[in-house]
Amino acid sequence: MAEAILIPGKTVSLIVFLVIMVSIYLTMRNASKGKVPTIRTLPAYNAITEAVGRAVELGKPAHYTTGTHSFVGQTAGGSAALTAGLSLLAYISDICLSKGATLIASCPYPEVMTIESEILRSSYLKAGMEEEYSEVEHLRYVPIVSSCAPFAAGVAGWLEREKPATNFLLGPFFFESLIIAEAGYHAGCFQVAGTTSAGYSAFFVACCDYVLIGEELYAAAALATNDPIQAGSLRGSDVNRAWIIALILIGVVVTLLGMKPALMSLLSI
Amino acid sequence: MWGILGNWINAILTIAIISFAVPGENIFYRIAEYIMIGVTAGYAVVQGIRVVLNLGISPMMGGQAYMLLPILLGLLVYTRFSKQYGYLSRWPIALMVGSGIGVSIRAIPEVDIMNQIKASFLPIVGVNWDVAVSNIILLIALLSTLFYFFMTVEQKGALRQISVVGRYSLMILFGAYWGSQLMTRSTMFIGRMSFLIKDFLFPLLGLG
Amino acid sequence: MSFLRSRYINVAIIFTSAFLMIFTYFFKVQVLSDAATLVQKTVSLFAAFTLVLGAMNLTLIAYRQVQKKAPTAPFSVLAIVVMLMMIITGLIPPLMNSPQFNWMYNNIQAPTDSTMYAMMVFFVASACFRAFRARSKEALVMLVIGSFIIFTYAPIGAIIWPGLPVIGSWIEKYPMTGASRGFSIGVALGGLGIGLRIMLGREKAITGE
Amino acid sequence: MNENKGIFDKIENMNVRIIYILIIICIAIPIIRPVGLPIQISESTMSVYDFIEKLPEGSVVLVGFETGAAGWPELGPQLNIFMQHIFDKNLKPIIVSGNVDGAQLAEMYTIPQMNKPGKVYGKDWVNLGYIAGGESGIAAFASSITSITPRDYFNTPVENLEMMKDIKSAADFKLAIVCSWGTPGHSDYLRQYTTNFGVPLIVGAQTTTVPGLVPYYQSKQVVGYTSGLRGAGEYEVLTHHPGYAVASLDAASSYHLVVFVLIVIGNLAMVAKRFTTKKEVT
Repeated sequence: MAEAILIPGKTVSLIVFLVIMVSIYLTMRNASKGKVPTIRTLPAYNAITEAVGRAVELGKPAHYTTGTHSFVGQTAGGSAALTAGLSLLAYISDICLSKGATLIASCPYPEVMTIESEILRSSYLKAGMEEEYSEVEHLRYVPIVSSCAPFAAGVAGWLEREKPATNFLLGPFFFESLIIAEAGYHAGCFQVAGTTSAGYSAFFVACCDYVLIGEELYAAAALATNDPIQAGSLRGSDVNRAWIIALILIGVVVTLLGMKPALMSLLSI
Repeated sequence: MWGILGNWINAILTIAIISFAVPGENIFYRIAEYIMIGVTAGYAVVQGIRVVLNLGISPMMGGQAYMLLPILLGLLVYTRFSKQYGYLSRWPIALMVGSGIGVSIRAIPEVDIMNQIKASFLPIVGVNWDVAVSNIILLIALLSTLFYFFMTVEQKGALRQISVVGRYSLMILFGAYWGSQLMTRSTMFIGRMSFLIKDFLFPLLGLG
Repeated sequence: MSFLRSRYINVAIIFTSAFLMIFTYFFKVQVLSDAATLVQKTVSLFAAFTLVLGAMNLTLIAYRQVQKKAPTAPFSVLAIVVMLMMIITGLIPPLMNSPQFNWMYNNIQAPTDSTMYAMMVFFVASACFRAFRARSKEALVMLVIGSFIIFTYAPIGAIIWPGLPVIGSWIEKYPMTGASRGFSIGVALGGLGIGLRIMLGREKAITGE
Repeated sequence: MNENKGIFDKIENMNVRIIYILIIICIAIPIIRPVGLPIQISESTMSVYDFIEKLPEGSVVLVGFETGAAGWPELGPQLNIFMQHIFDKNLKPIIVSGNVDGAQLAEMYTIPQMNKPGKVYGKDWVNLGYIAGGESGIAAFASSITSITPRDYFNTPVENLEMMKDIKSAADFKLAIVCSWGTPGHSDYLRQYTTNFGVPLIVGAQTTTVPGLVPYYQSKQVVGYTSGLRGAGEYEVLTHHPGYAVASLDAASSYHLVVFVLIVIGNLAMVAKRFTTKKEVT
């Protein structure tokens, strides 16, 4: 029987790993048992309804895209943001149908397109308007293989021609974020955007009316889906954020008292 | 002969793509775009074949017969094009996802959390006043950003005030990201223009 | 054979492989470390198989377009032809090292790929002009900070006023570092949460229904 | 009043093609006729230089060419100058890439440009080619090199390379350098080489990734970094090999200046328009 030896210097890191994993697991379990945490108000999330209302008022379509991510060969974070974006698509499509606005989605990969098509179809089914759904009319497929440029150019061109009332950009984005958001701004769209990457959030803040920054995208998805697991996972992140903040404050105070080396060696076991 | 031809093709393709900006979308851009799609896909195929040969087939021929199993499992990736057996493609993908998540999250507590916390124990006395003030600003930006992302607590009262500070800290970060974009983007274009001017146009015109 | 379709197989594969990687990071058990390396090697092999997927998708798209006689069909056929040229030259021995392959790479792939990416230079500039407006206090902060950073990176900043890069570096070193760290800690926590959800089979988009 | 408003409107909605032509011109002129603006050396670049200078001769350095052709104009100059410095210091680089065509770029655009008298492939440097499988592949490479790259870029078995006789895992590296334009990037290297094997890490960054990288530099997890073409230019000055980066930075400067002026004009037009419309209302 081989012996398991804890690798030196990894004790604290193992403890932290376990603390985070167990706490997230517990909050998720609590939430699925019914103690669903409330998620704070997100102005950008509330703006979705307003944005759809604007499309109804102007009698123009609303446009939606998740950007150029696919599920294959992406990081876990990218996949999670894409999932969040797709949950929001279902939510937005429901609102659009109930208010009488047309929603048109653009996407670059066949596998994502299949999922989006299913989402839209079931939304139409729920509203009792199954016959009105047509993949050709409501889904724009702009194929790409590696670079995001053709997709961005395709969507931007369409936005400038059609001038939709509203533009939703929710999901994991690459550089197409800037091109599409700028085209939307210039076409006079009311834009609601959200992505998890800091670099591309910057473009959205500059060009869009409402932005979901970083984890706000996950929070919005949790609100849209009413999924207790997602809300629980957010609560888990918050619990850990709390001890991280506390530890930073303790560390600063300890440093102030001149006992930093002791704390550092304690944290480096 | 091939060298000169290559240089010409190189330059023509470059100009064809730039022509998307000035004068605008045109057939030459389209052709160049699809050529790009084709070559990138082709390159990936060759690289894939090479890795499969090196990691799978040649060890298998060299005596490690058990490598046949990963190769067969790997082939399941292609069942995704079939409606009936598409689910099989999820198995190799599952191993890729699982292993990828495992190797990435195992080090996150150390790299992205503990080491970052430890680096935030900054001195605010016993150093020059400017360093002290700067450190305080860093801590304010850090803590307020952390507070901003509390998702399951309603932001009221003091928390709301801190969050507002957090939002401005994020704007500083976004400003930096945005400012840094210009450098990267211009560099890419400078690379192409340098080629066009120095390696194509100058020799063509007989200039140094 | 219906149990083969169940997502529990996927979840079991994900959980086991992830757990193996995590365990061998903290604990030293030779057998398991060897197993982990073998799994990683297998993953590399699988990843190599997925590299061909792009080409397959492309072929499928071209086939459909030709069938429908779509206006883009000739372009797609061109893409397939170029793709085949790339594959054939790549397979000429020495594998991926023949002069023909290097020629294709140097004169077709490298310029198209990098010029396509370089086009962003135009879009950034037009976006800066048309959309970067100080419409709110937040956007104003972003603009001002961004301008300092611009002149920190561009050597011309120090010539306009030597203080510009000094302020820019200070911003980068202190307030931006704080905000960036806060953001990345959040991303890290989110990543661990997603990792756990995937390992437990709660992310249906990845594990299947 | 209306005339004024019309002008501002026209400025605000200027045809983008004018901007595009302006950019082509402002980048082309400094390339044709560089001015040679002086470059200040930043602290982070200095720490990269100091670290490499202090490495003992013969140390093995891992160099990650984590870029495709598209990222090459920015990362290539950095990789080239790092490699030159490595050869000058008689260190032994191992080239790898998690990007399909990174190793090819190294062989086509970096190695031929190096000034490396008497250096022999396989003895003084090796190119181990492509690592498939993203972070998982990197983890495997770190724990056992031959498990994932049994053959090098030229299809020679790695056991036959003289330099690789004693190099079995990342524990044998004295330094890792990564120049990346996405994934795998510095975070993958930090997780797999630095925390797991204690390999010091230097990053040749794309300028866009610098804001996310600085916290790791400040926490000393990253030894030093150079940012984009600017960093490459600084490094060229430091190592006394002025070349492409130094010559191209003028073009970058003029582009930045033009964009900044555009932003100012855009904002002034917006403010002026608001001002004039307000007056009309009252």
